[in-house]
Amino acid sequence: MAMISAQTFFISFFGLAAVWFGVVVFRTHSMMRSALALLFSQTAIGAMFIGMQAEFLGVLQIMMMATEMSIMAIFMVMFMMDPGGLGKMDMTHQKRLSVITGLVAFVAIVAVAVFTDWGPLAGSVPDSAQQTEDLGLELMGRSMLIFETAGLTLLTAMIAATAVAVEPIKRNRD
Amino acid sequence: MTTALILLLLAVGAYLVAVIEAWTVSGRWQLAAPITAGIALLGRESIVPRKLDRVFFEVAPVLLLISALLAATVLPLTPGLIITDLATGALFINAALVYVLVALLMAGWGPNGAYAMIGGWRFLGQLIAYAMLIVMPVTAVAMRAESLLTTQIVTSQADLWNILYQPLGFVLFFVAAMALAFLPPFDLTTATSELAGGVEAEYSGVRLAVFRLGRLVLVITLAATTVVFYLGGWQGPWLPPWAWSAIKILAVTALMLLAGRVLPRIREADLLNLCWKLGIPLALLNIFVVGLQVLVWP
Amino acid sequence: MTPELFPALITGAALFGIGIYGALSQTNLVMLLMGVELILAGAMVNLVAFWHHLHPDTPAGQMFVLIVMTVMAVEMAVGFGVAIARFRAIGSVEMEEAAELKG
Amino acid sequence: MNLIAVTILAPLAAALLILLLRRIPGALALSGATTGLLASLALLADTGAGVSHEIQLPGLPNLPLSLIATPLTTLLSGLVAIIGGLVVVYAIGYMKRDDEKVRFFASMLLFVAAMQTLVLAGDWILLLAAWELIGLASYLLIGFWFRRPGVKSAATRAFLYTRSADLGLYVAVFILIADAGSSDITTTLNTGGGAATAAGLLLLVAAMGKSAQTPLHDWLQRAMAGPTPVSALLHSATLVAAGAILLIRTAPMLPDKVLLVIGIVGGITTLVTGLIALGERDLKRTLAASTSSQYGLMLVAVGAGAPLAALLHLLAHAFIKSSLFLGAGVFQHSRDSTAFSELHGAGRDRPWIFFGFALAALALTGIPPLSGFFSKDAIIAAALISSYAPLFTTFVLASTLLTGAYMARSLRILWQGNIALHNIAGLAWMGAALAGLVILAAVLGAAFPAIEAMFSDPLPGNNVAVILGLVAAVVGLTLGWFVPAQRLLGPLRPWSQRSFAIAGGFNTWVVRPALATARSCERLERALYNEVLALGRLGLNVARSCERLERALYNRVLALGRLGLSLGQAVRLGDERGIDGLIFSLVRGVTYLGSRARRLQSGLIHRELAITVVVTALIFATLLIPILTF
Repeated sequence: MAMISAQTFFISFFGLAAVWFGVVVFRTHSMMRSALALLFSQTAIGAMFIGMQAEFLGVLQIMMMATEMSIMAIFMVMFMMDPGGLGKMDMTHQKRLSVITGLVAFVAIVAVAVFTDWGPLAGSVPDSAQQTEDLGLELMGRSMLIFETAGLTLLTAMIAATAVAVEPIKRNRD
Repeated sequence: MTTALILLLLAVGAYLVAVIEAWTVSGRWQLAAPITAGIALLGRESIVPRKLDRVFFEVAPVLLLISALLAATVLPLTPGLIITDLATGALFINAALVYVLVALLMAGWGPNGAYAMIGGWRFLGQLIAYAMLIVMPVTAVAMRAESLLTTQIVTSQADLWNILYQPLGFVLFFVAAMALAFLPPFDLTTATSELAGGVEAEYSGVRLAVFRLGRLVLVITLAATTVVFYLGGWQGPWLPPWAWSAIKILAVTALMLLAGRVLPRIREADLLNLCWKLGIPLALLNIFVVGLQVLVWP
Repeated sequence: MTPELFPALITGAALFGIGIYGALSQTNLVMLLMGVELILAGAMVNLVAFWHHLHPDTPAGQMFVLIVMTVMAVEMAVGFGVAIARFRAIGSVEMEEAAELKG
Repeated sequence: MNLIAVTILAPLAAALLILLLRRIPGALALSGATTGLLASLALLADTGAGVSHEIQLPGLPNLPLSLIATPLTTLLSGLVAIIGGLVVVYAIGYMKRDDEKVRFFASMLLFVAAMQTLVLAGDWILLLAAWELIGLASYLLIGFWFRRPGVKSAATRAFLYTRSADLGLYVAVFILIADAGSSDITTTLNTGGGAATAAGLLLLVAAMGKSAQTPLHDWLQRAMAGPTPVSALLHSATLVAAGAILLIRTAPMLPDKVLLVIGIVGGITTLVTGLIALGERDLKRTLAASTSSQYGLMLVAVGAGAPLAALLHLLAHAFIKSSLFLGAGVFQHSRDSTAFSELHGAGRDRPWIFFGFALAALALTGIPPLSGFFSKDAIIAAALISSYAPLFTTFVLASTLLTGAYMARSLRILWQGNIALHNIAGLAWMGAALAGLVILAAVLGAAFPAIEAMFSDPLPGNNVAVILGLVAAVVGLTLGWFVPAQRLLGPLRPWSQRSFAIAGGFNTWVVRPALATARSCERLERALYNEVLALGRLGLNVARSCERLERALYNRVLALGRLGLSLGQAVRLGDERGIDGLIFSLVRGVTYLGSRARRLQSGLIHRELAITVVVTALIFATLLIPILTF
């Protein structure tokens, strides 16, 4: 019982951190800060995963998101000066609609989460080494096709993004 | 208890790294130099630039130190001498070390200084170059060990060290590790000669001391990682495990530092070209070959 | 009513809501991408929560999380590609100025 | 591989190869002919040894085609092969200057192959086919120089003669097959009675056509228009021989009356053509006439009931006549003409050729020990012992005398005169062929006993015949040598000049019937034409009536169309008032809604996102209702 409660505390703490950083993302005017806030939000989520004994996923999340969000940061600074929108200018539109939608979505999902009976809880979780092995077997086994598709999609996205982003070649007629 | 011991060892390691670095620069053994320099830094006034981003400025050195320490937590120095033997240790090392990047970005951004910022962004480009070369050789190592447990990786090299089993992987990982520790010739972030210290430029006093300490710990950690992944960790004849670990780690450190001294600094564009056009194909080849070897000699 | 799930699910819901808000309200493409990232993060939290509490013995849940991570990476790559192209074309990534889709 | 097949196919294959490759025709022809020669000699040897060959080919239903190797057929095939081969050798030299060797040799070999088929044929149908083939081949060869004046007409003439005579063969074959129920020659030979008589007479007609018997002898002399090797082949072994061969083969079944007719025809022919030969002014035509006369002699032999004697004379005459022709060809080359007026002393130019020519001439006359002597006195003996001895004997003796006369005459003309030496291309080839043939012609007599043994049918022979024959020959020779032909012929001369075209020869016997048939055909055609015309008129009338009907229909349809148009007018009015109004209002409504909807679609991403989210939320709400209300 104590273990469970500690775990719950751990999860809740990092959940709150994630949410807090998520809010910060859209509260600050410094692009750098919002990017790193998002990074820490994702990191907190990774920590939640670890708290939920999905160790591999957690570590992976922490690692990937760090790189991803750092890259995002440089893009932010590239595309919009820092502080974003040059000072106090408002960088948002249709604010009320957005807030309402967000709140409604939140409330609705919470309602679903609370009022739905999710069925019996499972017992113990296999230890992380076991998990990793299972996940590997799963990926190389039943879900191989899906995973290969995902990898292929990623490759395609990389190539497409590069193709879109590179400077268009000047065709000189001679 | 173990944690304290590890931290102590890391401190000693950092001291030795400083000594060796001084030796590689000046060629003389100045055993007291690190201590005196540290005391001097602590005693000096720590200047704070104007219009800075306080949070980043304060957090960056600490984050650097912490990430290096976190990476060190999953490294076995002797059998049992390990803080947490994570089931995903090899991955966790990468995850922790990525935060070096974050720290450097913060340190580059925070002080609101041109040189620092350039240094920070440069490190980002550098990461894009080396990240893959960290992960993919480690994949090959894990393939041989059939586990991500660092201890198991060490024991998997009982009969043959990975440096002989997959030399290509070792070379790639070594280079990538040097780039990660922004040691010369990859010290684009703190290019003393052109950026006036880069990310370090605006730091002084205690913060600079912490920053330097973090960097030293990072170097020693990377050396230890190399030892664990490729040099069979604590294993070795005649001598006790701790001695072997110490010898190997110090040797790798010296090698890293010396290599930096003899090579010219490399531009990040060239680094990117090198890593993506040569390094990654080689890494893939390495994975392939190791896979074959694993199939042949299980 | 399964209270053990609440922390994770509510976190997911909050992240989702924040993401929706960001995606809708931000005038900037990159910020918009951030919102999308948050939405996906909420989804991942829920997935892991369900996996941990309900079906810990089937790795399919974790596999799904991996797929979502891939999706995030893809979305980042494509989004930044578009952003660069747009920035090169009209020197800005402000959504207000992007009305080419008007039919 | 069966020897018979080789015998026939080797020349054929050579001909095809020549046509395909279109080069080195001489070599190909020689190789083909030699192969055939070897095969047929082997066949002859086998048959002599008693081994019999036969090929059965699936022909008409239950009338199989067959090729058989009996002593007779093999002997003839050997003859054909030998002469064919030697003539080919000769032709290589003779045609050296000609630039259409391909055509020449191809048709030559076709000729040989067809002849082999004919002699080896074991059933009537194959024989007919071969018969037609040799007709065609001879036509091609006689008309070989078709660009020269008169050649075409000569070829056509020969063709028409033989073809019109062939009708007899057809009918005869039909009769025989119908009577015997089989197309096998040997079985049909057992037929007798009226069928045999009719068939025999018809066969005689066919033989007369091919062997140029009076009154159908005219074409043969005109056929001299062809190249000399062709004449040699034609006269000796192939075309002309075919008639005699036909009669010899069918001799066993011929009743006496038919035999008598054959004998008479042969006798008349031999006399008439002998006189013609005597009166001729042209060497080759003389030889041609003599050919006819010799075949007449053979017919007499057949009529006298000694087909073997006829066969022997056929063989001997074949070699002799071919050598004569070959020699004549040489002289023709040396003087560029075959007219006696040009040929004075041509013999002195080439004494050796002349020697061969003279040897052959003496052999033909029947001077011992040359081959002609034996065959001829066999015929005389046969005539003596035959049931119509006086008639046949006179025929034979007179013909012998005439033979001597015209041979001596031509020899004299060739010898007396002055030398005018031209050099001839390919003389070596011609000389070789000539030598071979002359030698054979000379010594063939030695082989006759073997042939008799092969047929196990002793030749009639007695000293009276020998003495009579020798006397006749010598008298003929002396007359021919010393007395000029004009005086010899006396009153018969003008006729012989006109070559005894009895009752207008060609015209009467060929052209008139042909024209008659043509006219009848024309009449028939006109009748048909009238019929067709009537049909056409009928069709026209039908068409007219149809047209009338159609016009009526058209009017009806037009009326209907007008009705439909007026209806359409009415409907359109209705539309403009009612339906169109409705549609326009609908359109207005849609455009209005569309303008409203367009405002939603701003193209601004955040707006569209917002709409998406809201709509999705609504959808989820609807989905949630059941969950929330239990």
